[in-house]
Order: sequence, then structure tokens, then C-alpha cells
Amino acid sequence: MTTAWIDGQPVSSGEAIREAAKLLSMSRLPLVTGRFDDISALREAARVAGFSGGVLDHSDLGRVAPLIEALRDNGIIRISPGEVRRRADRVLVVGADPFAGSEAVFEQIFAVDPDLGAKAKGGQREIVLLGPDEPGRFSEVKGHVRTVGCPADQLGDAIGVLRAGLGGKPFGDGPFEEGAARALAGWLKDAAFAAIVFDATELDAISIESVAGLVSDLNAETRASALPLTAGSVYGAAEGAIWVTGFPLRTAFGRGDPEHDMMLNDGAWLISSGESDARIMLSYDETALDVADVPTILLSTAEEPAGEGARVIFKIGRPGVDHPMVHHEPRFGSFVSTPAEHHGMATNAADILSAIADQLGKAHHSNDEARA
Amino acid sequence: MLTCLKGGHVVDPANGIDEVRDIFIKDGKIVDAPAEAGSANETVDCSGMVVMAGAIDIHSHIAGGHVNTARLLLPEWHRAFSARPGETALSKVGWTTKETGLRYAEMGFTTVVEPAMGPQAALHAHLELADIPIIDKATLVVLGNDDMLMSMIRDGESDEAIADYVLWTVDASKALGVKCINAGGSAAFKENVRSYAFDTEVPDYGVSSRQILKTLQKAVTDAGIPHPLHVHCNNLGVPGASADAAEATIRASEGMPLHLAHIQFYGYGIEGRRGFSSKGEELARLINENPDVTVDIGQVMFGQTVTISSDEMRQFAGRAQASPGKSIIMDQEANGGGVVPMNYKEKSFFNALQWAIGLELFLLIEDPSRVFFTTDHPNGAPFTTYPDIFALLMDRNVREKWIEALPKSVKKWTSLPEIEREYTLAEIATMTRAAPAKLLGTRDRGHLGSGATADISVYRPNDDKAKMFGAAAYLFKDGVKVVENGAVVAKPYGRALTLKTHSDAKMGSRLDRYFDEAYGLQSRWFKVEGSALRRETPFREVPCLS
Amino acid sequence: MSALTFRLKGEPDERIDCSSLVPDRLKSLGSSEIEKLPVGTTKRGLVAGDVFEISGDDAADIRFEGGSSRLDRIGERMSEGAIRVSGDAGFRVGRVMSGGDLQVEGSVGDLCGSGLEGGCIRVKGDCGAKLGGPDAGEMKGMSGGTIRVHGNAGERAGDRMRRGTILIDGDCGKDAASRMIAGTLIVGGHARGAPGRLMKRGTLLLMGGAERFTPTFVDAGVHDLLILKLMADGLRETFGDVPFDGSAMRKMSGDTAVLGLGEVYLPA
Amino acid sequence: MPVIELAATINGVRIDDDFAEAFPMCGTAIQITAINEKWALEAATKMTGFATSVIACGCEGGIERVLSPEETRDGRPGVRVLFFGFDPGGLESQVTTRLGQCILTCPTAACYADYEAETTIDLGSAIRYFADGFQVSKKFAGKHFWRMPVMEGEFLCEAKTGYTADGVGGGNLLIMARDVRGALAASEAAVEAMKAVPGVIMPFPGGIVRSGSKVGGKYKGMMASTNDAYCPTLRGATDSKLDDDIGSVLEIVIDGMTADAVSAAMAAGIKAITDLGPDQGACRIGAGNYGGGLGPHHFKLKDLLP
Repeated sequence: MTTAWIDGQPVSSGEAIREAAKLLSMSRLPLVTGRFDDISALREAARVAGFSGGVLDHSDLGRVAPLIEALRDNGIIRISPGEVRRRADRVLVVGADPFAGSEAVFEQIFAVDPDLGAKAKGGQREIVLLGPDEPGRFSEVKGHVRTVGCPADQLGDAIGVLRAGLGGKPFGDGPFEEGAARALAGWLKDAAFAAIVFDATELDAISIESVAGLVSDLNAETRASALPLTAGSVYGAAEGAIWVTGFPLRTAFGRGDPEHDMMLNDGAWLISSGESDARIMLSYDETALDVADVPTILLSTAEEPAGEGARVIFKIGRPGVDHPMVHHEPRFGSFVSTPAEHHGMATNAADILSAIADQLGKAHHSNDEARA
Repeated sequence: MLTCLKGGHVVDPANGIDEVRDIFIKDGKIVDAPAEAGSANETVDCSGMVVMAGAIDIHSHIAGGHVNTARLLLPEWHRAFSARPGETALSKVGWTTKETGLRYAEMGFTTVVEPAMGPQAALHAHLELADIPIIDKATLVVLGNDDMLMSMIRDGESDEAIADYVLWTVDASKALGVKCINAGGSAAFKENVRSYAFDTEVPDYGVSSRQILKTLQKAVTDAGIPHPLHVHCNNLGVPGASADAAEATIRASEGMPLHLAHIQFYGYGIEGRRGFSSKGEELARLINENPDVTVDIGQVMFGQTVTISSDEMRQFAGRAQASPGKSIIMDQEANGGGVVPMNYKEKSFFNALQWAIGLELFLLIEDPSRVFFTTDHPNGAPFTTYPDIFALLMDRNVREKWIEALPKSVKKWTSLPEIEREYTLAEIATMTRAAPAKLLGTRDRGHLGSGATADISVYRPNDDKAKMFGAAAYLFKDGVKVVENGAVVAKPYGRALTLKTHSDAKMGSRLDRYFDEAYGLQSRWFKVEGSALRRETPFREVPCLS
Repeated sequence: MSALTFRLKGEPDERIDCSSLVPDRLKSLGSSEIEKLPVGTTKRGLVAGDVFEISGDDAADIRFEGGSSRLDRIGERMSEGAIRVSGDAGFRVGRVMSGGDLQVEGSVGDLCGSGLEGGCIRVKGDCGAKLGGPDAGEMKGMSGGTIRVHGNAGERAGDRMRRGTILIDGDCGKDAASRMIAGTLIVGGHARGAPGRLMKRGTLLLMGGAERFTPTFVDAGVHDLLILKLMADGLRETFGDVPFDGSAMRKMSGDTAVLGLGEVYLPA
Repeated sequence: MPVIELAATINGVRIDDDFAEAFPMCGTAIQITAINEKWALEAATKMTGFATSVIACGCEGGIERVLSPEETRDGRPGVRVLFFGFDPGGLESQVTTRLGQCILTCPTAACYADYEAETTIDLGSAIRYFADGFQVSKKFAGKHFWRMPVMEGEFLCEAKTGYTADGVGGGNLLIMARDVRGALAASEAAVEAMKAVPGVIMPFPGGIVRSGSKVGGKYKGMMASTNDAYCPTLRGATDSKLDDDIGSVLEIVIDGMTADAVSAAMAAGIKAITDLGPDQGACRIGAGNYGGGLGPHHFKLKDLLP
């Protein structure tokens, strides 16, 4: 079975790996990108970026860039979903449906009543949905649910109004009237343990900072914590990149040491500006990709991998399906390993990336940390 | 292949050796001298140099969720961050797993223990450890604020059941030992308790910090885990209450071994108009009198750093002193934690006295096998400050110079200027090699006897001890030369040391149900699979005590 | 002595790091040393001589001729002398500059004057996002000095600004003066988005009004304040001309989600 | 009776060959503006009230001159006020206390630095806390202001002003006349002339003091007491320095930002007195000193003749 192609011609994987390494080493500033659902692939991709003097990015990083910005500019008091499930007697859900794409977390939290904490124990959870007019997926959950309507583009304003209300400060007409705002602020303050849940990919950095500020203000006297949700693999990939490179992706190794820049190292920008002249990309997309803009090495899970204009193509297995994977599990708030669903011959993208990195490492630093 | 380290001054207190002799390495182990002199394939001239076992750091936060959060929180202190001005104390750490390994190796360290791995962050911690080159690593898993343990104590479950639970956790998380951090404090904080001490009860559970600690201490001892329960006491850093907590905990050891971490942060009294004074002498005396207790220091050094702790309650309180003024606090199952940046200033009375209290403890605790060399990296200071601390311990003149630079008001409040003791090379070797290996139960290291793992550091003597210990002349890891003249020359991957143990199957199925029902989590997520780490030999097992 | 001139040989195909090409650094170097200064950002290791034709010898008066939006970090950390760019410049122009004079004839990228401590930056064209703002993770933006942008500014101009004065003649992008700590930001044109979000203190003058304000900005009425007149007079000395004359203006107070001591002035 | 030599006689006015002995003082200047001259003067008059003698009042202060709107920082009518003290600390404490009570409180008044120097004392920086956290600091174009919200609107005050340690206190003229009418007329004419000299103030009421003093006294604790040598009623009872034709003496005390300013003011005063002549005004001009051993500044009348 063919698993590697050069210019559309089937080749051995060894040949393809050598060609990929050659292409990357000849490139001025290669882009190493993709979705990296599997942290193993990310760890190896970081080595590829390091050895080839390239830039490491994730195709979805833009979705969590505001969260990353808010976390490192301001900080936050945050909580894991398991603890929300057991302890939060009052939950403020910000946005129309922050649990879209995070259904498992929704199940985990709202399937039961809170049972920890002397004050929360035995009572039903109170849930306020800030945003939608209808309870939506909350119509079936345990607990008392009510909605407070708020347009999506005014959620940040609403949080600001709650903070002003909590602080006894004046504010003008906003998403809801003054009495309701002050009442909602009081409701949060009187919780045994309040949780504020939001979709971090829907709010801008300042709004996330506002949520963090509201939680911080609440904690002056009571307990409250924030739960940012980020559906998909990108937040986990950013976490993984931090220990390997020091930064949450968008990190360049052109000068050896890692250099981070959310704008200048954005993969899409690098390709459109022409600053990157080659690319290695990990794709779980089943459709053909147009990658003719720069010489591209494509690692694809597609049944018949096709990359319009790809120089080198590797067919890879699906992580957690064809081979085991390590990924960030939002319910757990940390990394877990998942075994393969079945044992097949499909190649692990991490192994290919690792082989390319070894090949590059051989050329550059014969004595570096090449794995035995 | 036989390698001979020839003619070095071998300082190996574990084997009572302090003399010039040759050391032979074969297949990654230290071997007896061959019958035929000169049969070595390779000879490394160590004449005039000091040869010791590779150093062991028993308490350094080098991996795991909280450390990674600190990296996320402080991009501006990263050395290589684009357009950042200036070098910073913290930037020397490098802030990546790779640089962590390189920096430790350059100083002659070969084993480092990450002391605060939450059960939930076990795979994360091991993934990071797997990416740290050269050194061997180990972890201590954190219990003591978890619903399971507190419920078991409340419900009066048997010692065996509790020991089974502890062993399951150690086994699943691939830990080497157990740590307890402000027992019950994080759980109490979730119920909005802001003031908490050794005999305070955790609301809703009705168990006290003392009960939790004693239960864990017994379980660890019963299970045959070599490293005694590693304790982070209540009220860390609180003047007065911290010293009370340390004293109460030491008195509660009651003849069973107990290790108290970063004891410096507990040496704080409330005298003087600032309400901050040294309890260093009293605390050292108490430790000297209690031979079942070991401690590490958590020395404070001046400069920008970041505090990383699973003591959520104290980290929350520490937010007020955050510098720069941002922090991340985590409410989680069990401990949670917090990451709070800190800038210890030489000109601050409080910081300067913290520095002095650490050194008082180092120098007044008499037995170098019961006091360990740590900065609680990065809490008191980054581990890259170690060479300076060696110099402070070994050279009274160096101490005098540092004291001169402090605010005058500090001298009145510390006995440090009067302390004459200077650590000897043998004492340094005891504190950083022989004793930690014994404390961790890792008998294959910490000494240079036949059969030991060939982790060997060689230093070029220098009157400036910071220079001497800052850059090893050679470092051998498993017999491979990895450092030469203070620079890394090879980057093999080490392993994580794990406890060889098996947990009870019944406890396994009980916990499968428990995690699912209580938290909606799968218990398998807590289990670290070696294959997930992508290293050929990710672990080396350390036996339990029989 | 003639101005030390860096004439761009051609549009560079990678980003160029010009942070070493500042008076402080170059005054002690000879021309052959200057040519060898690394400026590339890829593994090719470009040096100044690869990218620029270098002439002149007065390091206190540096010229970049033939600009490019890839020339990053021009004037970074400079504390003295003058730099003039005859075309466009890239990101982080004048970042953490503490003194001297920097002028760009064209437009510049993001983070122009980021963390400025002193000195004067003048941009004849437009500028990108976070004018004067902090770089990732930094707790303060501009802490002194003056910036004038004759064209338009990008998003979040004056983010976390703590001191100093920014004057934008044109419009500014979304959410200007976000998280402002203190200082003065004057916009001649229109302010998009909701200016002043999470501002604690500081002064905003928005002569062309704003798209909207968050509800945590409260109308404080029309006021004829001496400080406005003094600022108009004082800043006229600095900038030559300013888009306000010191007469009475409408004041909005905010952001009451935080401290709420910020002030936004709008034409009465 | 000791005789003071005659230095000159001009237009019938005798001028002693004597000198005014003066002392170094710290001096500062501020500008007070208001909606109109009336309120600027109100603020300035109140602020400089009870500021005649540093020994008893803590400082010496006075209005130097009225400023036209073109001359002031904010384009409103204003006045320039000078203050003098022994040392910067004492000066600052007096100025800021008076600022807080008399300008902060005065409708429409604002206060600016009016002396440029490296060395400064606080103005607004010292009283900003009155605004209870609502004070606003503004720095631009090299200036630093404090804005304090008050019921009327906003009180604007510059953060600091410069001071000079080369100020001079205690320049003086003794105006001796046949009677009090003459002495007062001559003194008034002198004060008017001196007001035109920049950088000086005459801190006593109307610029004139009738109770000139000598150092010490017979009663314990008196730092100064009546200058009996110049008291006309004590001729015969004390070692008088007055001629027989002198029936009343007044003194003008001058504080200046520089010694030259004091000289210029004294010269202007002498000219005004001599111009007036003995029939309308004074017949003799003297100067007060302590024998020359105490003050480093000696302003000799003969050097200041018109």
C-alpha cells in the first residue's frame, strides 16, 4: 500500500522523508502547521521547526489567541469542569451556547446536582443563561434555569455592568436594566461557589479580561471561579508547545532560539506575505487541499490523500482511531492518552515528523537529541 | 568499554571516601578497579579535580501543569522573546524543558524530583519530564485535599483501604513518593475559609489538617514507600502562624519519618515594628532535636521569579504581592493551585530577612544528611542560582559581602553574621548526593561505590565556589560524558524514577466507579502509560521497602 | 560628517530586525563592523551589508532610505540621536525607546512606540495595532514621551498606556485606550469600537466622536476646564498644531467596571 | 550720641552713610489666576495675609504684581506672588498650607509655578489628597499638573514650583520725617516705586512697617524688640540715632529673589523719597543693620543714590 508520494509519484516513505527534509532545509523560513490533535505529533513538529529554522503554528490558533492574551496579560481564577459539577451552586453561563462543541463537558457538569460544600449540598443548582432568550440545551438539565437576554456583541458590556453593579458604581443603559444587573451581581455574590462559564473563542481578549476581573472582584469576599471553554484541540496544542518551546505556538526558530509573535508568526500571514517559502502541514481534512501557493509537505488522513500542488504527501492514520494518541481532555483539564480503536498499518504522523526531524538534525547537529 | 576517571579527589561520603583515587565505569555502571592496571579503553584525567556522584535535587518544580501555566503567564521574562530588553534572573532558566535539562547538567546534577504532581496532571508532568534531556527525573504525587481521602477518613475506613488508595495513586501516576500540601487547606478554601491551621477542620468533611497528615504519613509508611511523606505545612509564609505550623507538624511526626519542604518559608516570627522576624534559630533547634524529621530549605535569592504552588489558599492570598501584578489561580479537584510572580528585592527588609532565614537554617541544622539543598525552584529562586548558594554555604567571606549589601535594619534581626560554619566538600556531597539518594530510596545513585549508576560529576576546584559548582568540568550520565568544561556535549534522555508497586484490583474497580460517579471522569485518564511518552526507556523502577 | 544612511538594496524577502541600527549602538562602531551586524531573522543569517548599502558616518543622525513594511524594530531602545525613515517601516518601531527623535515618512506596523519611555516618534502615514501598547504579557504600555501619527491608527491604540501623550490626526481602530492606566490620547478623527474599555484613569479626547461607549461610561456633562486650554497650548508647542482648542467639551466618565476614573472628552 | 556720617544730601533729603544688612532666604514665586482680577487678587491677598515676618509668621510673602491675561499661563487675569522662608522645608510647608486654605478654596482660582529652577517645592503634589482619590495627574509638554475636583468645578494646580536659595530678606530703608504725615507720604511714594521693580515684595502692611526692631530684648524669650534708637519719643531716654528734626520714622522692608533685585528696589525707593523732598515727605533716609556681623548682604545707601 502506498503511503508516500513525491510530485504525485508513489515512493518509499524513506525517500519521501529525505525529500521532505531536503525541502525544509533548503527553505528560507518553513512553516510547520496543522491541527495537531495528537500532542505526540506536536512534540515532533516542534523538533522539525527547530531543526529547520521554521515557524511552529496551529491552523486554529487564532481561536484561542484572545484567551492566551487575556491569561498572560491579566491572569485569572479558573476552575475545572469536575469541580464545577460537584461544587458550583450557581452557574452563570455567558453567551448563546458556549457548550457547542463541548457537549461532554456540558453532560459532565449538569447531569447531577452539586454535592460538595456545606452550603451547596442538597440544593439544586441555579443557572443563569446570559445571552439566549431560550434555554436551548439547558431545557433538560437538573437545576433552576433562567435566561437573561443579551446580544452576542454586548456580552463584554454585560460583564462590565455586573462588575460596576458589584462595586456599587454607576453605569448607563446596557444589555439589561439597572435593577436586573444589580440583582444578578448580588446573586453571584451570595453563591456558595459561583462558576462563570464562557466560550473563550467567542469573546475578545478584553471581554475575557473582564470576566477574570469579575471573578477576582467576587473573590474579595466570596468564592467564584471562571471556566473558559475552547472546543477542539488547539488549546491543548498551545499547552504542549509551551513546555517544548516556551511559548503557546507561533514561535519561530529562524535564529535558533525560540521567538514568539502572535502576529508575525501567524502561519496564514507568513504564507500570504511570502515570508514563508515552504510548508509542512498536518491535515485531518478528508477533502483535497489547495496547497499550490508554496512548496508543501502534506501529512493527510484522507483516504486518498490529495494536495493540489503538494510536493510530498504522506498518508497518515487518524489519532485515537488508527494509533494511540495523547490529547488535552477538557473534562479532565489535562492530558490523557487514548489507545487506538483498532490496530492497523496506518502510520502515526508523529513518527513521520520524528523521522524528518532526525534527518534534519543529522545534517545540522550530528550530536543532538536524536532518538535512538 | 571501560573508562577510567583518573587521579581525582573522590568525595563519596556514602562510602566514607575522601581521597585521591581512580573511578572505573563500564556499561553505565561504576565498577571495581580492574585487576590489571591500565586496561581501561579510555582515561579521563581528573587529577587536581573533585569527583562526586551526580547531584540530586529533591524538590524543584520543573514539570507539570502549574509550571507550564507559569511559562504561559510570563512570556515577558523569556530570554528569547522577541524584542525583550535585558537579561532577567528568570530568563536564565530558559523556560523550556530542554533548557531545564541542559542547565541542570551543566551544574553537575543528574537527578531532579518534581515534588508536586497532581494526580490529574500526572501524564502532563511525565510528558514534560520526557522532554527534559540528560537528567533522570522523579515525581511526588499530591494527596491531602482530595475528596476521596477526606471522605475515607471521615467514614472511618481502614488503614489498609487508605494505603491501597495511596498506592493506586502512586502507581497510576508513576510517582516515586507522596506529597501533602497544606492538608485540607485547598478544600477549606473552596468553602471560603480564609484562615486555616493544623487543627482546623475542613468544613463539610469534619476532618482536621492533622488527621489528614497523620493518616497519609501512616499510609506511606505502611505501604513501604521509601521516601517519607513530603509535607508542605499550613500557613506558608504567614509571620507567626507559619512557624507555629512547622512546629506543630514536627511535633506530630511522633517517631515516624516525615520530610518538611522549603522550611525557610516557615521561619517567620512577628517581632519588631514591621511584625516580621526570624524564627530560624528556634526552628533549627527543633529540627536538630527531632531526628525523624528531614527538611529542605527553599532558599530565597534576589531577583524576579515566580511562585508555583498547589497550596491554592496561600497562593490566592499571595496575589496581593504579585509582581508583576498578575496571577493565575486554579480551583480543581483536590489541591488546585496558583502561579504568582514574585520579585525578591535585596533592598526590601522582608525579602532580605527571608534570604537570611534560609541561610540560618542551612547553617544551624547540624546534620547535613537531614537538610537538603533547594530553592523550591522557582519559588525561592530559579535553580540557576545554585552556584551562588554553594558559595554562601562554603565561604563565610562571601556571606559577609552579601550581608553588607542588605538594609542595615536586617542585621539586627538575624544571627547570620555571627555564624561561622562553612560547609566542607564532604558535607556538600552528603547534602546533595548521599543523603537525598537515601531519602528517596534510590540506592543506585548518590554514591560512587561499585554497582552504582555511573552518574558522576567532576569539578575543577576554585576558591570561588560559585565558579566551581556553576560549571562542571565533566559530567557523566549513565557512564556517557554529557558535559565538558561546563558545556553540554551530548543530550541523551534520562528516565523517570518510579516506585515499583502494585495496587489492589478491588481499589481499582472502586475508583473506576468513584471517578465516574463523583466527577464524570474516567479513572484510566489518571494512569500514565509509558508508551505515551515516546521514549525508549521512559521509566526506571525503584523498589519499595520490604 | 554626513548622516549614516542605510539604503535598502531591494525589498527584503524576510523580516529584517533593525534593532541594532540605533545611534547608541552604532556610535562606537566602524563601517565594516556595521556591515557585519546581523539583521536577518531566518537561518540565512543576513547581515546589514546584505540588506543595505551603507554610507555616511554620523551615527547620531541615521537615515533609512527606501522603506519596507518588513523593517522591524527600527529605533528600538534608542536613547539619543535621530532616526529618519524615508518610506514605510515594520513592527515595533521605537519600541521601549527612551530618548531621541524618530520619524517615519510612510506607514508603520503594529506596536509602534510600544512601551515608549521617552523621546518623540512621528509617523506621517498610518500605524498598525497597539500603538504605544505593551508587548505580550507586559503590564504597562507607554510610560512617557510623545507619539504623533498623522494618518490613521489600528486597533487598541494606547493600550495600557501609563503616561505620555499620543496624538492621532486621523481615525483610530477598535477599542482605543483599552486598559488605559493614565496619560493622554487625542484622536482628531473618529474612534471605532468602544474606546476606553477597562480604562482606570487617563484622558481621551475624541474630536470625531466614537462608534459607541460601553454602558460603564457615564455622561458627566459639558465642562469648560482650564486643563483643556492648557493642554491645547502646551501640546501645540510639542506638535505644532492640535485638533482641539481648549473650549468646553462633553465629558464621559469610565470605565466603572474598573476604577472608573478615566475621562473621555467629546466636542460639546 | 553716635553720629551717622552723611553720605549725601539730595533735593534736601539727607542720606546716611549706612547700610541695610540682609540675610539669605529661600524664595519662590507662583502665579494665581482667576476668572477676573478681583478674584485673583482675593486669592493672592488672602494667601499673603499674615506673612509679614518669617519669625512670627513662618514666611514672608506678598503680591509682586498684577499680571495681564497675556502674561498668564491660562490667559486669565492673575497675580504673581512671592514667598520667602528660612529653608525649603519651611517654605514649602507655609506655601502649601496657604495654598490649601486660600487658593483651593477661592472661586475660579488656579495656581501655577512662576519660578524655573532645578530645585523645587511641592504645590499641588502636597495638597492633592484633598481630592480623596479623585485627583488627576496630568503631565504634558514638560509640565506636571494636579487636577482636583471641587464643588465649583475643577481646581487646577501645578505640581511643583522652583525656588531659589539665593533670595534675600531684610533689605530696608528707614524713612525719617518731621512728622508721621511726611514719613507716610515718603514711604508710600517709595513703595509705589519699588513695586515696579521685578522680583521683590514688601511684606508689611502696605509695604511699610512702623515697629522696626532690634535683635533681642530685656525680657527673656523676646527674639526682637522695639528699635529704641529710632523711636522718636525715646530721644533722651535711650541712645538715639535720631536728629532733632525727626519726629517720626517708618521702615520699608524688602525681600527679593536676588540681591540685585533688592538693590534695585532700594534705589527706586531712595529716588522716590528724594524726588518728593523734605517738605512733602522725609528729610532723612537711613538703613537698618546689626553692625554688619550677622547678615552677609550689605546694601550701602551711598551706592544706591539716584
